[in-house]
Amino acid sequence: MTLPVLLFASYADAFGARTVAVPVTMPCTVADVVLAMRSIPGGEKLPAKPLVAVNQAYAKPDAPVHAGDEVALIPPVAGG
Amino acid sequence: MTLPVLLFASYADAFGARTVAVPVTMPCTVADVVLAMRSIPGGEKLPAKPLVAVNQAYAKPDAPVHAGDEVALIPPVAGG
Amino acid sequence: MTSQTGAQPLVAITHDPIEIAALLAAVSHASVGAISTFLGTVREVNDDRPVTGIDYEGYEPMAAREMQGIADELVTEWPGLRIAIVHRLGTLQVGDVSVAIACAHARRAPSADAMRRAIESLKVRVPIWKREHYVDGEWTWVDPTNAAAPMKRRP
Amino acid sequence: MTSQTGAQPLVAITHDPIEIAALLAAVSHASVGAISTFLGTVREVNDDRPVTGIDYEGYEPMAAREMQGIADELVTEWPGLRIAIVHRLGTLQVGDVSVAIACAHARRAPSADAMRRAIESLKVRVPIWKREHYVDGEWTWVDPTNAAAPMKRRP
Repeated sequence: MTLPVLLFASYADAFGARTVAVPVTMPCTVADVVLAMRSIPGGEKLPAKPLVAVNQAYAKPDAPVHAGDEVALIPPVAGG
Repeated sequence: MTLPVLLFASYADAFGARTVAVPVTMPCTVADVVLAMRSIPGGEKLPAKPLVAVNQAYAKPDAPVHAGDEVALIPPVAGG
Repeated sequence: MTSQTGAQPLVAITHDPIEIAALLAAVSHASVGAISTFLGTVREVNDDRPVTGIDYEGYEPMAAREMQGIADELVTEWPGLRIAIVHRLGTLQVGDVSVAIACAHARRAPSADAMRRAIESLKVRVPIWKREHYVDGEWTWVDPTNAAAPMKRRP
Repeated sequence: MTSQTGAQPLVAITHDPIEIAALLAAVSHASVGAISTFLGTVREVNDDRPVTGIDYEGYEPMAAREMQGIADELVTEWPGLRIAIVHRLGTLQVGDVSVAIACAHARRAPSADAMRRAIESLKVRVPIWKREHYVDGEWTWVDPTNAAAPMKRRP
């Protein structure tokens, strides 16, 4: 299946899109999603360990991802 | 001569006045002024080491006091 | 968790100019003796480059959740704290307020400490990004983790 | 010493309500990235006694000098700091702002540190006093050096 992943700021620029459809095999983890994204054009610009949010909360690499989860890649934050 | 000394807050209440005329012999020091004030009614309510300002700046006990100086007793401050 | 009496707690993302008075009203209360506030403003120079403006972008629902999380954690640490946090998104000019935080408490130390903690926490965990525009036409997504070599592009 | 460009430095004693916007305007500048402010407000309870109001009294010319001295010292310690300090005197009600401090700087740490130092310094050296009135009709000149046994009198 493909999992939609939300992109922002410099990551949206890298992929040229606000959302990218990532091919994954369920069940999978956050690390699996990031690994799959590296094969998508623009994915080569990702850092070694990009931050990921699942359902609007930061998630560790070994956290599970389920179909229907809202997954987002979080560039280095710069609010304030 | 007598030196006018400004009083505020609890010290003004203690002496029942906003200014008290203190008998001193020139030249004198801040400590001399405080000592002379202890003989004035209300002076018994002063603490052991009241703060004193000369010409609107804090002055130590051995600081000189001249005729014409603006002398004030400063109760414990409580601004803010 | 926050259970502020009186005015409603104010933790929000906005695309409009931030009204400081609204934050002060949100945290004011008869029990309050001290209100510490922080305003972040767009300045004309960053890393020695003249800045003409900043675009703020956010992952809005998550940013609001993280800001509420910060507020809840601070109220847990300092019971009685009343806190407001508002972050603005969109295109801001030099001098505009990008973020405002108000922390009210009976005593000044918790008020000031909570304010400081709130802005420090916001800067490390709230998913908001800023793109600085420079007078030479270049722009950069600011990366605080890599300040020495920011990603720079031409539009 | 302070040499703020733009708006005039604002260090003052007032008998009128304090306008926060005036302090923010005084310290705002294109070079500023952070503004930390402190507001002291009259609260309804002190040392477990319900308070109905406070009379603030000051040795006004010396208070203004000490406040300016604090401002000058902080600007010396943090070059580029822009600071405003206003203290209100007279009879204040619960919720009224008694003192307002605004510290603006390019960066947030000096802004926040200076704000904290300003209020701590003000409380130990600026010759201002407050008489608290309680619901039972008693009143006290507040003595922070003797908090355990304040001088209490009946009017």
